[in-house]
Amino acid sequence: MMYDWLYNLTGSEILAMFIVSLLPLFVFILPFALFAVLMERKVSAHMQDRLGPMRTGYHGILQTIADIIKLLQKEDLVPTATDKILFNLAPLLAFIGSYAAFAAIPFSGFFIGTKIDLGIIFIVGVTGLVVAGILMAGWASNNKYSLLGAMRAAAQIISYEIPTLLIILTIIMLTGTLSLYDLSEMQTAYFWNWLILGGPAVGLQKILLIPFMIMGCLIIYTSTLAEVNRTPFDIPEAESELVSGYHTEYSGMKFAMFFLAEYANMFAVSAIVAIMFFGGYQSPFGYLGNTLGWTWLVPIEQFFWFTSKGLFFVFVQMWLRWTLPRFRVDQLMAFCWKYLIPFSFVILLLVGLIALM
Amino acid sequence: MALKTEEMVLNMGPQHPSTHGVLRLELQIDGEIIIDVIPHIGYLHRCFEKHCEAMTYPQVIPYTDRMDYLASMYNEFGYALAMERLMKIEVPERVEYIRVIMGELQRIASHLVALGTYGADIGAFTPFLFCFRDRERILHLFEITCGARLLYNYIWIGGLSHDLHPDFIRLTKEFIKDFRPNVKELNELLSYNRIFIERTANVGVLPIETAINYGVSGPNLRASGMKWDLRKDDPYSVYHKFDYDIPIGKGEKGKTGDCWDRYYVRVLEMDESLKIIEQAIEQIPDGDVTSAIPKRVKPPEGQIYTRVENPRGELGYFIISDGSINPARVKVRAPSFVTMQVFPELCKGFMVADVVAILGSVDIVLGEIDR
Amino acid sequence: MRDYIYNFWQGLYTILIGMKVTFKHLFVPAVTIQYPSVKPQMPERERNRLYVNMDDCIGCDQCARACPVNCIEIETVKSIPGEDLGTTSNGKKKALWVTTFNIDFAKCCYCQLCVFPCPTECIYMTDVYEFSEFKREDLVFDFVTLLPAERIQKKKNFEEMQAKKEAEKIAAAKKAAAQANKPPEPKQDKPDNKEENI
Amino acid sequence: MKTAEEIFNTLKEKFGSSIVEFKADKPVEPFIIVNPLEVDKISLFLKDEKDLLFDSLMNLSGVDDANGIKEKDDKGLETIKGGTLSVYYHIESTKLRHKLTLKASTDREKPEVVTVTEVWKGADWHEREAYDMYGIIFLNHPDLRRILMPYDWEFGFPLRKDYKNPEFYQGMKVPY
Repeated sequence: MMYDWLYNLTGSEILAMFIVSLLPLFVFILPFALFAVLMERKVSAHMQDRLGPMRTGYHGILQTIADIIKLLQKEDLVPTATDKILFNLAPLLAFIGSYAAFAAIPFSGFFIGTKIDLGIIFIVGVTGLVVAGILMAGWASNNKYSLLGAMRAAAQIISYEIPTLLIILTIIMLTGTLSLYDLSEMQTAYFWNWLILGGPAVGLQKILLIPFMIMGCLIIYTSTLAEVNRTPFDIPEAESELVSGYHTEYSGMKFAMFFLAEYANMFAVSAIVAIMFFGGYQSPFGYLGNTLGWTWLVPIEQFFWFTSKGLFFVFVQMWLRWTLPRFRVDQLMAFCWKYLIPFSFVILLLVGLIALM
Repeated sequence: MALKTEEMVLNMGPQHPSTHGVLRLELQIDGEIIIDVIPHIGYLHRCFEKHCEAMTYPQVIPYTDRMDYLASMYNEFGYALAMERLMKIEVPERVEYIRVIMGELQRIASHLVALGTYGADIGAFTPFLFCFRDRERILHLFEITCGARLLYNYIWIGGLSHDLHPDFIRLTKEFIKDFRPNVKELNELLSYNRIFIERTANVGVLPIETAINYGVSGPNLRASGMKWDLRKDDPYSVYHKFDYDIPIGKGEKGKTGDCWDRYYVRVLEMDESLKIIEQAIEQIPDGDVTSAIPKRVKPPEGQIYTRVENPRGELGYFIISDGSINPARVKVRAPSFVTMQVFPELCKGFMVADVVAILGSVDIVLGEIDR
Repeated sequence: MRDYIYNFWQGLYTILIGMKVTFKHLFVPAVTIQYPSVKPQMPERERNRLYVNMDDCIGCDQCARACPVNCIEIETVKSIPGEDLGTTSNGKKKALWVTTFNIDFAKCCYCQLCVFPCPTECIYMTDVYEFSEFKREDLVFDFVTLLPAERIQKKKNFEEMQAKKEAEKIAAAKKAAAQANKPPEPKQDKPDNKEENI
Repeated sequence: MKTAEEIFNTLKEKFGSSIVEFKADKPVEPFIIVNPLEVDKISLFLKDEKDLLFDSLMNLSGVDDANGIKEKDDKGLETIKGGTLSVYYHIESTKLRHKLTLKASTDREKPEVVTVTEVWKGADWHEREAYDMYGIIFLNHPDLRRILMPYDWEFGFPLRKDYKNPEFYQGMKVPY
């Protein structure tokens, strides 16, 4: 484990903890956000028969860096009639919420921020902070559009946590663990051990589980999509209705924080889907490192598989975003309460029965 | 403590991403439900009618372009038609055919903008760019013909400024061939999308009696189920020589006259326009396009009201001539101006998000409302 | 219940169809061009910036009168006898010095109405389209080929001639008045002056 | 389907002196001149009568006839005294496919016309525009405000022939 390794290396508990907890931010979230923004632009551009940014570097690869520099230089506007404390606190809270989630995500067998046993519940709980950040932003901005956006966001995120949690409950019931590390380890070796294909179960049980797992995967993917406010569920920041929703009044670095939080969140939820249904950091075909006897290669391979699975789901999010129109706020609620929640209840019950078999 | 609720006034526009120009809507909302809408217009008022009084008749044409800037060709068409009727000018057949081709191409271009931006209003951004990609080819056709992409000054009183470009017919045929699959793709991507239908069906229903009473015209009226098209019902130019249908809203996905019907009527209309263009290209006669242009435009004293079927509805020109070279009065009956009146009626009881959907579906152009 | 399932299925199915369309477009070549580095080919009838070939201009003011926005400003001075202004390319003899020919491209609406009445086809639209400026005054283009000093000279020439004529006339009139007690008739012969109409 | 002359005769019978004149001498459209204070009743009749059924108002436009006495003040600016302002109504029947033009002329100094918004709701904004541009007061109009010009425009009615541009509007110089 990374922590033990660093502890042995430095001899200091605090330093090791510090490095381990900061590592996701610097090694992963920031570069990922840079990459994801560029990816979003390129994916959308090519889906629309355009080219996207082309001027900064080869095919515009430096575009997001240029953007960040621009955002850093920008004047940090605070409108006069805002609630200053809340206004300044909100982007931090939103960012902390999404950043803290990364602490419990196993990037590979070797590197997890904190290997807590309640990993998945921790993530669900801590991402709830984002709602507080958004509500604060909307309220403090003293802007009607922001307020509407924030109210929508709060309603939406809280509703969509129910189906998410129900599916998570199903998985917990099936596997008997809350730790994301254990969950990933359970789906080891080959892709037929992934939970989407019934997990490590065997025989009839596995075959019976498959349709429910696929359904569950779809439901959790949709509801997490709604939790991170991506199209078709992006009504809190619906550009054509509410200008920009809760971050209408933000500029410069504070806006960048919201932006970063959004992209970090995108990856976090993709990672959860990948861990729960697609084997987490496990390779689908076994490890090259094990075959060749190079054990040091295995964590790198695991990291590679984990990020590529995560990125694939991020790509699907973008793909959906550039294909679909958005829901109206009441339809969004109806979709959650009338379709997703009953479906996930049914899955919970039936999977429970199957697990009893 | 008793709970106190209050209505909120939300000011949408003049700077707002989806008011299609500089329109200000004063929304009275209860939560997200619309209680009342008060439109405020005039932010783009450029005194077109006052300008006309100082212009000679041919000089008005560039100004008509700037009203409905998405359908400039048709604005000129209407004005030229009114002047020709007032001055009793016989226009060569070829001119009429070219005008029809241009008008129908313009209709497709205008509808493409309407459909694309409607998708963007609802939240789907990709159809918007697909539509603009196709519109660009139409604009190129206009550009090779008259040199301008948006404000043409092409249709003149009694004729046209240029004859067709030698490549025009070939390029138009190519465009038609490439465009048909694109309409199908647009349907797959947007029109039949379940979320899109959820957002638009049964929203902003315009009953036919209200529509007529308010004077709503064009695709909005047809979507309410009335087969009323000035190309057939008050024929002008050479439209009687072509074979085409008038699509009307049938209420396939919801009530007749809802946003989806208004959207879909436009999709179908593009197809009909393609039919007209195809026939016109086949039949177009030879001839001189500038022969009937009068050297000096000095109509007799009198007045005329002429209307044409603009992509947005009935575009009427009311021209009073006092016998001099400047018009005494040019009043434009702008289709969007009339449609905008009925807008508050459509919105009541729906939600904030629906305001955007309804506004997009009635397809207004602020340049025309404010003139 | 049937509607419920049907709705769900419809939603899923149409979303998948839409996703198919966008996925297909990932591999369709882009239609955009890299504008400042790749420039679009302008059609031959392109209507962009006006150009005036001053060698052919006879100062007839027809373009200025046709302009709906009055963006063309022309001032002419009559030539004095003995000056040779040359001929235009289609053989017309020039009789006026054009001392001002300004086109304000901030006002110009690119309608091409000025091009058609020109008798010598000296004003036409070119395909130059990149001419933005930082100051509005810089968009006023002066087409006159005469040097500023020459323009003043021409005006002075004309005024001198005018004055001479006037003096001659007065002299002649005086003579005539002395002969027939008839008041002289002053002749208005000002250069064609286009007034800015706002 | 009825011609304008037939409709004129029907109206003349029904309303008598409110229908002033039938004019068809000028090209291209004949029109009926009516009393501006009776327009609403005439319109309602035109809309409801079984063989007329004018259910749609195509256009309503104010017009400055400029037929008064023209005076020039010392600055050379023209003012018009007396004469009339007119309102033209272009109406049509979508069922019977006939069209008609009405004209109501009113005094320039005290321009008052009765509104037809009760008959055709679409007249609302057209009438507001006519008020905005010509200052024609539409009696009984539900919401007669300026529509295209700013609500605080105090320099008169721009489409009148004797309208003068203000020098300044809210501290900004008007002719640029």
